[in-house]
Amino acid sequence: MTEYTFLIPLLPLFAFIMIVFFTRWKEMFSALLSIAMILAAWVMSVVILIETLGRIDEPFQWAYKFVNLPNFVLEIGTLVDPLTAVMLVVVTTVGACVEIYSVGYMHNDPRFSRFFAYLSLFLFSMLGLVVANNFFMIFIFWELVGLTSYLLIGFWFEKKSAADACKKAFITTRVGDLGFLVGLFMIGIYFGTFNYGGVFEIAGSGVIPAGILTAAAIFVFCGAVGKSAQWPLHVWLPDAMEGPTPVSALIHAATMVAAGVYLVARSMPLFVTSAEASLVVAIIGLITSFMAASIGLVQNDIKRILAYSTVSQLGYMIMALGLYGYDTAQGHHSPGFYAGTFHLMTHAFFKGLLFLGAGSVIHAVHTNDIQEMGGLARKMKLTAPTFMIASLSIAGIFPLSGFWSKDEIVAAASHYPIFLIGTLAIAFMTAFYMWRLCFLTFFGEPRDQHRFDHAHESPKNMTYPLVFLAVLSICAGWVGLPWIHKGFATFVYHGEAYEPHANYLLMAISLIVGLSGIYLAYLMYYKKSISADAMAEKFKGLYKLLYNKYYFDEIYQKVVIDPVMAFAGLMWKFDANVIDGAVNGTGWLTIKWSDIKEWFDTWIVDGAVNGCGWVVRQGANILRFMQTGSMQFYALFIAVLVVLFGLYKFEVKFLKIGWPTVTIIFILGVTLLALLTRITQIKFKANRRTDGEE
Amino acid sequence: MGEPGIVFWILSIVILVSGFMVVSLKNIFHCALFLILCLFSVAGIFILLGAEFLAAAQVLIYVGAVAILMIFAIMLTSNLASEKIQQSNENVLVGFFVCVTFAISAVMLLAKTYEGVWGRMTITEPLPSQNIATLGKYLMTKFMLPFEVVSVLLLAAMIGAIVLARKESA
Amino acid sequence: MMLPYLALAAILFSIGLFGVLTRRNTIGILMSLELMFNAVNINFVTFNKFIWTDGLVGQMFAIFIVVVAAAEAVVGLAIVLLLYRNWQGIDTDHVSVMKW
Amino acid sequence: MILSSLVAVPLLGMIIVMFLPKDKFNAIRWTSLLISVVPMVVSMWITWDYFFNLSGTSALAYVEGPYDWIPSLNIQYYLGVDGISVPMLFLTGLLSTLSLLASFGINNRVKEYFAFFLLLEAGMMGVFVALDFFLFYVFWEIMLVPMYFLIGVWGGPRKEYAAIKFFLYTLFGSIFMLVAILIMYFTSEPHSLNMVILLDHGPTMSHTLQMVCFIFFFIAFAIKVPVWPFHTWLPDAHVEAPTAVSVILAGVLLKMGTYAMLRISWPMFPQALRDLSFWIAILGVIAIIYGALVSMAQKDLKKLVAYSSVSHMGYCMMALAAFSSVSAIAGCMFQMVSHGLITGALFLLVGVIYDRAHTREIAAFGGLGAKIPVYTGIMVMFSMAALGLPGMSGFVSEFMIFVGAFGALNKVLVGISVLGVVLGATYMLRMVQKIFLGEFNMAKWGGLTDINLREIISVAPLAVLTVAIGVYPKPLTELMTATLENLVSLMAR
Repeated sequence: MTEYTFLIPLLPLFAFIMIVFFTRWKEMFSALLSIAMILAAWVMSVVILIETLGRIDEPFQWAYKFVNLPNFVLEIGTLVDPLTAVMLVVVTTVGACVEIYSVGYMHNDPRFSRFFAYLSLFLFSMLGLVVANNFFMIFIFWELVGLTSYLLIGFWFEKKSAADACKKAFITTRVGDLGFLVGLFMIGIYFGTFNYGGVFEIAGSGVIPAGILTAAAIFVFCGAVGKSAQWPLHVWLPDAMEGPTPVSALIHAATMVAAGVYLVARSMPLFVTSAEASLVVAIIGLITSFMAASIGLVQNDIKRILAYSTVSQLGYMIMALGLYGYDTAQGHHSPGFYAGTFHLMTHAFFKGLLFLGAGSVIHAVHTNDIQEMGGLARKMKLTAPTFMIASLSIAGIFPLSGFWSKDEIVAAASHYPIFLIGTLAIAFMTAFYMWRLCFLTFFGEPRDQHRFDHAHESPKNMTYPLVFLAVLSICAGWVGLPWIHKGFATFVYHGEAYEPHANYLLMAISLIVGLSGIYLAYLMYYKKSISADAMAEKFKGLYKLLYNKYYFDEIYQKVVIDPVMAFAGLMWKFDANVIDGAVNGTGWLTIKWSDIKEWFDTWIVDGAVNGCGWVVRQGANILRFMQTGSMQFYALFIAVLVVLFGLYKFEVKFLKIGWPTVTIIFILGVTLLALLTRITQIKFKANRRTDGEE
Repeated sequence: MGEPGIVFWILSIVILVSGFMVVSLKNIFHCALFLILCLFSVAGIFILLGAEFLAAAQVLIYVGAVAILMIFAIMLTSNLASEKIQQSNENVLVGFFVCVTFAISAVMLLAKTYEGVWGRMTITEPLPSQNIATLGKYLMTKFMLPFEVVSVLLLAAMIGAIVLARKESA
Repeated sequence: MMLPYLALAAILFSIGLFGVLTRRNTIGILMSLELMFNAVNINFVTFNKFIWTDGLVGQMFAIFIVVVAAAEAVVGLAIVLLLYRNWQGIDTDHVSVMKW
Repeated sequence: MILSSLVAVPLLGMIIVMFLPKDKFNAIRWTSLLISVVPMVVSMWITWDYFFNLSGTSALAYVEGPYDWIPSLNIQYYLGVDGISVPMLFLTGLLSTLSLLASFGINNRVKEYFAFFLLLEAGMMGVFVALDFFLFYVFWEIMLVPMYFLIGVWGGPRKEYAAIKFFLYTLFGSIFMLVAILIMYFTSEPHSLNMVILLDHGPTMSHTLQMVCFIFFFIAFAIKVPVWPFHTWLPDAHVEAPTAVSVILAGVLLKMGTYAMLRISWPMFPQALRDLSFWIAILGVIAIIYGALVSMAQKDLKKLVAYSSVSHMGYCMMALAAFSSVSAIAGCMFQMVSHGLITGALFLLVGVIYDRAHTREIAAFGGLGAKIPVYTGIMVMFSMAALGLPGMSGFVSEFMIFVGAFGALNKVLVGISVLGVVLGATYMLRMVQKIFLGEFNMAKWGGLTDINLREIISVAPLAVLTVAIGVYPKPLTELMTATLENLVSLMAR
């Protein structure tokens, strides 16, 4: 089956094409086609996972030359190793759940078919990204994922906020991709290949200078920063919640945003060659995680809380991977790689579940504001428990899946005090804001009676995926139990397999931290023994800062967007006035110059011409008297000339007189006689007058 | 060959004198009459030169047709035959001088050329005696095209004359 | 011995030319033109007899000239009639409209 | 014969069209369309045949001549194609036919319009097949005339200004080209205008002369491309020209500049090229960033697309500056083809909306996605293609250009140029957002109808090719690999 891995992305693509061109008008059929394809992909993925379990150290690779120029080859191919296999299963699982869920959630939407087409396109891109065997191909699907994300965030594009959000998401991730692109160029130039195996081999061989390696790694990481919404490019993800909730679950929680983490994990051989790059990764992860968690504490929009939670958890994973790279570069062992990828998997399940649950809640109460909810546990018998399971999982409560993966991350950070404290603080905040959300949503008295009255449990095709994911949220972590010998850590690893060992102290600490977070939330929002408002009032400055998300949007607006737009406007002015002005100015100068020329022409050049004309005309005024109009006069002239010509040509002699003399005499004779005629002409005229009188 | 005989000289004088009369007489009617005389004499010259057909044509066309036509024209354009009217224009003096010069220089040129070139030329064959027949044959063979063209020209001239001379109908 | 013939033709031509140059009467001019034509004809026939007898080219030309002259005379006289009709006179002075 | 037919058929067609009765609009339209199908099919056949039989070598194919034309000046009739002209011929044939199809809406002076259009096609074909400078120059200039009238008669409100600007500007450049050609002509011994012969003559000229010739050629071609700062005729001409003419302008005319650089000035003056490549790269990078920024500031949809052309052709210039890299040059060729397809399609689409709404102001629209979904889909697709989305031809070309340029040029410079990717996304998405997303103004645009079948047919081939090249670029690379290798080796002299 592994040989046919390339089929996995193609199945959803087939669904996409079929829906767009053929079955668009048959809504339910489109949905079913889409679901059938993702289920088929899921089955294949599971089979591949099982096959891969048997061949951990022999990744399967298949490639086809996409562009083949001398010294420049671009490939399309598949690489199946444990990481790929796990990601395939995760993506197809969440994808299948979300698609089934969407049948209910998107019910009655006018663009129902299109939604499934987009989802299929997304799954195609995401699966392609996962199976890629080289950096070029991953970039292709990386961008396609961005496109589908754009389309899906903007699915309800009539809403201005959605239209803004999709653009923001695309452009912000593009900024990250810019770095990725530069990283790719560096890889292409210095490594001469894009293939993972080739690149990593060269990176490990020490041929490439360390500076280049660091730079390449950091640039590649830029891509992850954009896609995984890491600081400072995290701003798009909360806004992306304008899309339909299943989209948020699939793309902006479970899969696409995890692609950044996947990329870092995938290029880990690159990062382990550079401690600096890895440290940058880890620090960015920590900052992101802490910042997002702190913002999550005070938000009121259910999806935004989850979004910040996602950012925070992704930062967690990134940090773990970065720490692994840092450790390994210095020759230490670290559980970071295993921890990061493990958390990637478990997080996909419980965060997918959280979003789908949130979707179910929103479906029921038609609002996103948790301040308007409350007491919903009574109405939503299935949604509430599953949601709480996921919340427990993300809070890291034993023995749910989140506990196991989070524990490993804490273990990875344990050597570095700052990271350890940060990690625990984040875990605490996570537990707190998740349970704040839970308490406000499901417990207590309804704060908006009207909404509460109309709330109802979602249909079965929405709740069953919740249950399925809840099961996974509980159990998925058990593949990585520190006590089992052949667990996740020996399956997905980099370099040599890491043998996890149970560190009970750390387990206890992280459990206590998680529980205390929940307890604080319980006190504040369930028992209300500590007033949330009072706290907000007490730390007003901090509260405002957090509530406004550290003002990142405003800062970016002021620092980046406004200047760029102003600069663009300036450029346009520059273009229209200076450059085009120069062109038109040249034209104007030419015209002015030609004006001068015209003057010159009129008075000097044409003056000369006219002068010639004047001379000629004056001469002609004399000569015009020869123009008698009398045909005979002209004939006479001809005769005179003929005679002259004859005299000259044949050198006629009269009585020994040479021809020149003869000619002169002839001319003189003619002239004299003409003058004579002129004098006597009066007589002729008089005669003519008498004619007229007759 | 041989020298031109007395006939030639008589004819020459007649031609020149009558020709001069044509250009100088005041009465245009008389001019026409002298023209007839002149052309008639030229026909004589043609006979001397062995061009009998041409001589006949000369008499028929010029004397018989053209000159008569002119007399008709003179008579149609009334009141022009009187002697009172100035018949020459202001070019008379210059024209006369030029024409005399022309005549003298032409004759001198001819004499010079004759001495230089023509005199030494020999004639390949004498003029055929029955040259009317030859002429007719050539007209129908070698000079077919010019002949036809000239006939068309004549036709055109005829039509042109009719068109020009007829009275405007409206 | 053709010089006398040629001389005759030359002088006749000059006389014709004189007529063309000086007659005021259009018919007079036409008559002078006929003189010039005849002078040319004499030349042709002379050359035909004394220099080039082959094919009677000279006479042939003369015949054509006679024909053309006839045609010319016909048209010319027609024009003269037209002139007379329009201007009540056929003096060349009347037709000096070419004057600038 | 086959290359001559590419030029001759449209010319003949022009004459035929001129003999058609003036008021039989449909007859004129269909006749021209059918005539233009002939060169299209021929060019496709050439592409096909070249790909399968001739692409292995860099030799000129389908050569006609050199036949003496004006022997006293050694001017020859010499046609031939190789791997860089074949794609251009294909593009020209295709776009001409599609543009003619898109011109069916012209109702004013129909006969003249179509006759001019066919003349234009003949000129364009001629430029891409000519191998003699004289011939090349003639075709190069011939195109100006129909273009001038097409813009000046059937254009928008400022058509006279735009037409005359276009004409004078290009003519201005042509003068430089003429001088350079003459320099080459008189320094070669025996005097020759044959490009193939002059290819060997160029590098033997003195350095100064090479520089002079190179710069002169560069000015001429740069105006056509257009390279910043010679670009200002382009927005005016594009905006004022009728839709089909904009398509041809963007799709083919701009390519003539880069094609001519690749065909003439680059391989002929390698030393000058080496000296100046850095500055050319700077011009390219400026064009990329600058074009993107300026189009971001545009309020007129067509002008936005026009300035995006400046930006996209900047990529070509940067690639050309990286002359030592086969992948950059190949990327340049890809960019030429893909820009022709994508921008051509964008102009067609702008024309579609303009025909319906009679405005191109971006701010006037909003939320059209709900009303005209098919149009929106196609437009979004091409916008994505324009901003270099993978799976479309634009991405392949940009990627190849960047990789090649990154290796061959100053890395900081290329790094800056990569910013163009983000800026490209920004202006395209802003446009998409403002026109198609957001709230729909029912009162204003309620009567808007979706794209019709004829318009879809005229865009569909472009869409198919854009995706095909993006997904499967291999044939196109193989078509020109041998030629490009040869070119790169020539430029390395």
